[in-house]
Amino acid sequence: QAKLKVAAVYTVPFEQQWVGRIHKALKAAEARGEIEYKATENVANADYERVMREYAQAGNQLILGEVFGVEAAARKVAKDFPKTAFLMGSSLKPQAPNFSVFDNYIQEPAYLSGMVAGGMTKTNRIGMVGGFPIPEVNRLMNAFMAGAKETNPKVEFSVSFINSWFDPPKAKEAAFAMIDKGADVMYAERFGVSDAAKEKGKLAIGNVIDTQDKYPDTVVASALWNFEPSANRAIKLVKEGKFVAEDYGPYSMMKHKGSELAPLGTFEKKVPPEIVAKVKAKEADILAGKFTVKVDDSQPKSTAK
Amino acid sequence: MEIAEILSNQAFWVAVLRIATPLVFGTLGVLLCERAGVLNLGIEGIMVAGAFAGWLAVYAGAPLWAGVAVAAIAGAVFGLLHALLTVGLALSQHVSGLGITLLATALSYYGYRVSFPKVNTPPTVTPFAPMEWLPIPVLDAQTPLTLLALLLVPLLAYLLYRTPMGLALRMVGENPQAAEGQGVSVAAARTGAIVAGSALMGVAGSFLTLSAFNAFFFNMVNGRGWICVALVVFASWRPGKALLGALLFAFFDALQLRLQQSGDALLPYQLYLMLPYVLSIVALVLVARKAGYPQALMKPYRKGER
Amino acid sequence: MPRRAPKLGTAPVMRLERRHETSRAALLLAPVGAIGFTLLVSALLVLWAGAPVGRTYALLLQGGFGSVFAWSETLTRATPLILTGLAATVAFKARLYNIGAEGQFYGGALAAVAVGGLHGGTGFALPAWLLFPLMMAAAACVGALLLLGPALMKNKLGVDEVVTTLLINFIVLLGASALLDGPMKDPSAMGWPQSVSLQPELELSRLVAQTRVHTGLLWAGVLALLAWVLFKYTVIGFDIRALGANARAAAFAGVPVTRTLVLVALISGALAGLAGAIEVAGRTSYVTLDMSPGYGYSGIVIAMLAGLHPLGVLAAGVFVAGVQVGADTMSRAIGVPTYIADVIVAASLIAVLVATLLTQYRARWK
Amino acid sequence: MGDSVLRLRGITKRFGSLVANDAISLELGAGEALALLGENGAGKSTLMSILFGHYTADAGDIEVFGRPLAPGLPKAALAAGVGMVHQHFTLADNLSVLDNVMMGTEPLWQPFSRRSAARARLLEVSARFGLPVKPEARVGSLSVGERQRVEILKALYRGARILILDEPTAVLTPQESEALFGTLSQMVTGGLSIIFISHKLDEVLRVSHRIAVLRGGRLVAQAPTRETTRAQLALWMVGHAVAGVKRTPALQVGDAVCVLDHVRTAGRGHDRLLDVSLSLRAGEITAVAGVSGNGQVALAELLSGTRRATGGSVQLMGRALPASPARLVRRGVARIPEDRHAVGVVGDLPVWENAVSERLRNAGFSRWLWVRRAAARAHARRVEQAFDVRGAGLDAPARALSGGNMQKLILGRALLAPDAAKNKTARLIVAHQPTWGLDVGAVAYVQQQLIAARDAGAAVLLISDDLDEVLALGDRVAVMHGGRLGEPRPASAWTREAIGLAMAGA
Ligand SMILES: Nc1ncnc2c1ncn2[C@@H]1O[C@H](COP(=O)(O)OP(=O)(O)OP(=O)(O)O)[C@@H](O)[C@H]1O
Ligand SMILES: Nc1ncnc2c1ncn2[C@@H]1O[C@H](COP(=O)(O)OP(=O)(O)OP(=O)(O)O)[C@@H](O)[C@H]1O
Ligand SMILES: [Mg+2]
Ligand SMILES: [Mg+2]
Repeated sequence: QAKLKVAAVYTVPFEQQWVGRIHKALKAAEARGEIEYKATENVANADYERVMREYAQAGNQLILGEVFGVEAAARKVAKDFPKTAFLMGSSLKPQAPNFSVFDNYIQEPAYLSGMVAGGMTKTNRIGMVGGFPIPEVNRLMNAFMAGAKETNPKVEFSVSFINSWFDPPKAKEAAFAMIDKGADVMYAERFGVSDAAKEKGKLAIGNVIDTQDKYPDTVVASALWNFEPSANRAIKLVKEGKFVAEDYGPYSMMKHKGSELAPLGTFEKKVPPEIVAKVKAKEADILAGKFTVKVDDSQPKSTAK
Repeated sequence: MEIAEILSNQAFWVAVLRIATPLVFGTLGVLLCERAGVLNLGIEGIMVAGAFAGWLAVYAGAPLWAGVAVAAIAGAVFGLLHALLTVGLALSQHVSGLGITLLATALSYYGYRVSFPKVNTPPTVTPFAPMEWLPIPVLDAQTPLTLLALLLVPLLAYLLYRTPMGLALRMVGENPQAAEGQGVSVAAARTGAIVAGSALMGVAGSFLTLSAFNAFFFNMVNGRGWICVALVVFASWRPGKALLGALLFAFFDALQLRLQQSGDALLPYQLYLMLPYVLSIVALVLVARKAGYPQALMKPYRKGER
Repeated sequence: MPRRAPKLGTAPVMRLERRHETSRAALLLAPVGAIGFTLLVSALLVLWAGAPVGRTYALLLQGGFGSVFAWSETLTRATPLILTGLAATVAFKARLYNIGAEGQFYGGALAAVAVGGLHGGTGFALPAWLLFPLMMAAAACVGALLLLGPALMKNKLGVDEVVTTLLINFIVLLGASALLDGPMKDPSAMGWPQSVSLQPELELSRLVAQTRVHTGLLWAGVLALLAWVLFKYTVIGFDIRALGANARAAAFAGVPVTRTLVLVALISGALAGLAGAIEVAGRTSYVTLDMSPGYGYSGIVIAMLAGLHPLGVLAAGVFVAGVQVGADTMSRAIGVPTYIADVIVAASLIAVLVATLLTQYRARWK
Repeated sequence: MGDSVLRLRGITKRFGSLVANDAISLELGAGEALALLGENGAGKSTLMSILFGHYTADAGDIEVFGRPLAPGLPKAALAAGVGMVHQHFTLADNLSVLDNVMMGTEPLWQPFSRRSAARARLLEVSARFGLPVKPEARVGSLSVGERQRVEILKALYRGARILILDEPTAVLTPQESEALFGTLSQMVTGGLSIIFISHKLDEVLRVSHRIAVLRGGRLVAQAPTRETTRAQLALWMVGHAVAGVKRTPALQVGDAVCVLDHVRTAGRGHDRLLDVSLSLRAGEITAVAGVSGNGQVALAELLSGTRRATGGSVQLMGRALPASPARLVRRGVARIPEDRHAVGVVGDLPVWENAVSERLRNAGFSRWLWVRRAAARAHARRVEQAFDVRGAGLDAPARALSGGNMQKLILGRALLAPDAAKNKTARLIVAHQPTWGLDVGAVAYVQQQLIAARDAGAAVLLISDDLDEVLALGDRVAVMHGGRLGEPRPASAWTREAIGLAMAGA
């Protein structure tokens, strides 16, 4: 059987955490010999529609990407190429017959990592540095905050945004500013935050990717996104000719192994056992469907003075 | 009050100096070019090139200072191109500058992607360490690059005001015909100033990847170069005031990062981010009357043409 | 009589001499030579990435101009570029160095949506024939006002407008970000920071079905023509040209300097604002923070390539758009990083500038 | 005259089709003062610029003290002992006198400047040649005469053995010129060789040993000064005889057209008016003399509409003086600015647009802001013909005109009323240095036009640094000093000495 032709259109470079996860999942499929994979990074909003059309015209059977700024245009393309399967990061609903959507619904591990953070902070103060307050970011921050509150009701949060996805020096400065004001656990939404924590001997919680190997004494836990379940499902369905428009959101959730709390690794022994127990219990509840983490896309606000 | 509390924290001043460092390098670089009469809007891209080249050298195994030197050389190469276009061919300085920003940025990104086609997390290097051995508070938390930036200020002032070279440089920025008539080659002096200034811009970029952070990112210069162009006007083309301006800008930047995180922040965070830019314009309005523009700034000079 | 004595000094290597007339052939050859040079340089980069150079050029040309689809994409992209190019042309002609077209673009885009958007699901209940001009006027006004400040600061206080317009870009972008996160946010965008959509009747129609080219292209063409008429046939055009060429002499001859400068700022800002509005009405239908890949800055490049001639802006706009689209497509087809597109645009800009210079000057080598 | 120190052989320089220098060969002896004469555009400055290395000749070579000089390198010329005082100042206003003088005199790579030594040397040179300066003064704050001194000191400081002065007295007062001549003869006695360019024949006859005349890029004559006469020189320069302007008395003095009453203006240094009262009457030329920089610029700009009064009142034909140039023109004021290149014309715009630029908004040349090109061009052609503007054609950029033709264009623009204009002729003419730097032919032409306008009933204000011109044209003459204007007196009531004293503020 011929390899499936898959293409991806990303609006940011491959290094950006969440695009990195998609890219990795597809690369893995390529390495397994299942697909033939092409991708374009850093596509400007104005070019997005063209690139999608080009890929569709070139005979790619499955096209992935993220269409948050260009929903309308992307959906038009999907209409024009009804035989092509589209799986797009989107905040809106799927569009029949061929436009499926996904989103990084990893609020569950974010909640769990918040629980760890709440148990680790000594100053009861957690710092959070974000890029832009978009739903994909807000949702995880809010879940994280809720989790931290559960294990430590006294905890307070400092939140700030740097208005850039790629300014690690600035993210680092923002993190320093929070540490100066007493934060001892940092929620590392951007590159640069863990570095600040590491330099100041504080702790950090990872997000989307696991960077504990680079910061063994800093990154306590990470809410990890696995795109593999989504990607593999789409590839399989297209191959079988059964691809339909649906919401892949659930395949980013823990139940489908679309996300997980990364192993505590170097912090296995350092996190208080009662916290570990609580987290384990909560994890089980989530997997059993007994606990649902609330999806809250509103912009998080500082609670600290 | 809260601001008093922020200002009394030593860590705040550490941050100010750290944020200011790339701006000091960049501003001095722009200053050098403009003193010789040439606007260099290439700075934004030259900083990207410096950030990339310096980091790449260190990543490939060169010592940190060699990385800084490579960044300076990368800056100088683009400076040379700018000089060729604006001095040699007397093309529009705005357009050449914007063209170089585009070229340097795109080349750096291209080079990065060709060298690192499949990375998920950006590769890192070990950056400069703070000079803990220094017995001076605030400065002891900085890396040697910050010290270098601070030393460059009096050095450049001395060069400009106390050496024959500095005089020739100022003269070509004030009245190139006069310089030519006194036997100084306008082309050589301007080229030299642009190349040296651009080298400083390259170093400014390398601070981002070799001191402030330890990896190269797309878009990581993030408008810092443009700020330097504004700071030079603010500084009335004087090195001392350039340092002051950079510190002031950094001050507001550090301040907004701290104000933003207070819980009772009612305003959208973007307004805090705006603060340094708004205040720069206010400062410009305040100093405008006194600013002594180099008289020949942005005026191309073609030998033998009136 | 001839004595052998050492010569005093050595002569410079190259100098430029103004040409007194330029042959038509040179005028035609210059851009061709420039583009040839650019392709040669980019070939090295393509080789570095290990891709076949041979196919590169054909693919670039094909991607930019080789099909109806390619042309449609090129013209779509050229539309905002022509408008920002005109904005830069008008301002630069009067030596008002407007580097702020990017901010004015966003200002205009936001204004367009504020007037013509689907607020509360319906938007203002006015007929389209009334709302559309209002929307365009609002966009032009906001763009114009954004440049008025720097122009007045330059005129009254002597503040360098290069710096102020540059800084205002940052302020406008942050302001836009605040608006898209707050009052102008589309509630149905699931929290994503984007504005509400325009009322569908206000959207510009397609010129060719199944493509993105829209009637905004005609707007751009008409405005270029108007700008040309303004410069060539009106008193205001004379005022602008005189002011830019020699402000003191213009003032002496009775050109109302402040008024002309204000007018220039208003026209230039309005054009950039319209670029934003037309991009919204013709392509995106709502505002996002990343809707412009630097159209404002590219406008300057285009204005210079066009030699500050309004009709030249049309050609330069299509050329730059074609290179961007073509190079981008080529990079994908050949499998080299997409950043090559920007490299080619930058290199061709520089090469074309040099080539145009050489049509006016002759390099003499010693 | 000693040995030859400088030898130019077959120097040829073309600008496009124009041959600015045509196979010129010239020699200069040690201790010789050679005057270079010629009409505007004859090629004098070009020749000197080639000698000094600003331009590169197309053919020919140069020997200095017997050694060939590399072309196109001012540095080489300086090293060979050639110094040049440029026609237009080449000084940096923002730098000090010392900076301007010592620029380029020290090795560039020397890590420090020997400023105090340089300062001492500057003061020593300045004392030796009688050219006093303040080393630390900012050049921008100096008067024109002081700047001229700095220009000369720049050359002398370097120990120039051959000094080129391109129209050095164009901007000097008689006293300053006098002092300069003293200095020059002292230098010549000391063994320096001098090439001296001037349009003022008196000066040339007094100062030089030998005179060379260029016309149309060719060396047409050379002769020892003693053997020539004014008439002979003028003939060589122009190719035909020129008559100087004959003084004619005012025919009929009418009412006051413009009255200044205790006027004050703002301004830098001495360039402002402090309490100036003056009445300009129809049919009369009122000439204002003075050392430049004593408020003449303020006076001219005030009456040209580019500067405001801060006190007192100005009446134009019974009404307040309008505040803008455009309205002044409409009220019948013709203005000739001091600096034709920087203020008079917009060099990049075509001649025809410059010819109508002042009146473009008037009914005849535009309607509803739409330029009526045909009418405007027709008027421009009339200006071109009536005022004999030659050289470029209507569509060439104005900068391509030579100085004299540019001045004629400005004169024509101001004086030739278009058919549709309400005021047929100018009521008030404000002429600031109208003949500055022009050759004899052009000077005569401009002066005749002013007289003709007066005789047609215009009130003329002539502001000039050139005493000869002031005395030749002014029906009444007043002297300006330190922003104040003395009482105007009939020209016949003045002697040169009296004026000189008044100019010095005595
Ligand atoms: N840079 C230039 N480009 C083109 N033509 C020039 C240039 N400089 C001089 N010329 C030409 O050379 C001719 C001689 O000019 P030059 O300045 O030498 O005259 P001049 O004798 O010094 O006149 P003046 O007495 O007015 O100073 C002019 O007619 C002009 O056409
Ligand atoms: N940039 C230029 N381009 C073309 N021609 C020029 C240029 N500059 C000067 N010229 C030529 O030089 C000639 C004389 O120029 P120049 O300015 O020396 O006149 P001038 O008579 O010396 O005026 P002035 O008395 O003001 O010095 C003109 O005929 C003109 O053709
Ligand atoms: Mg001249
Ligand atoms: Mg001359």
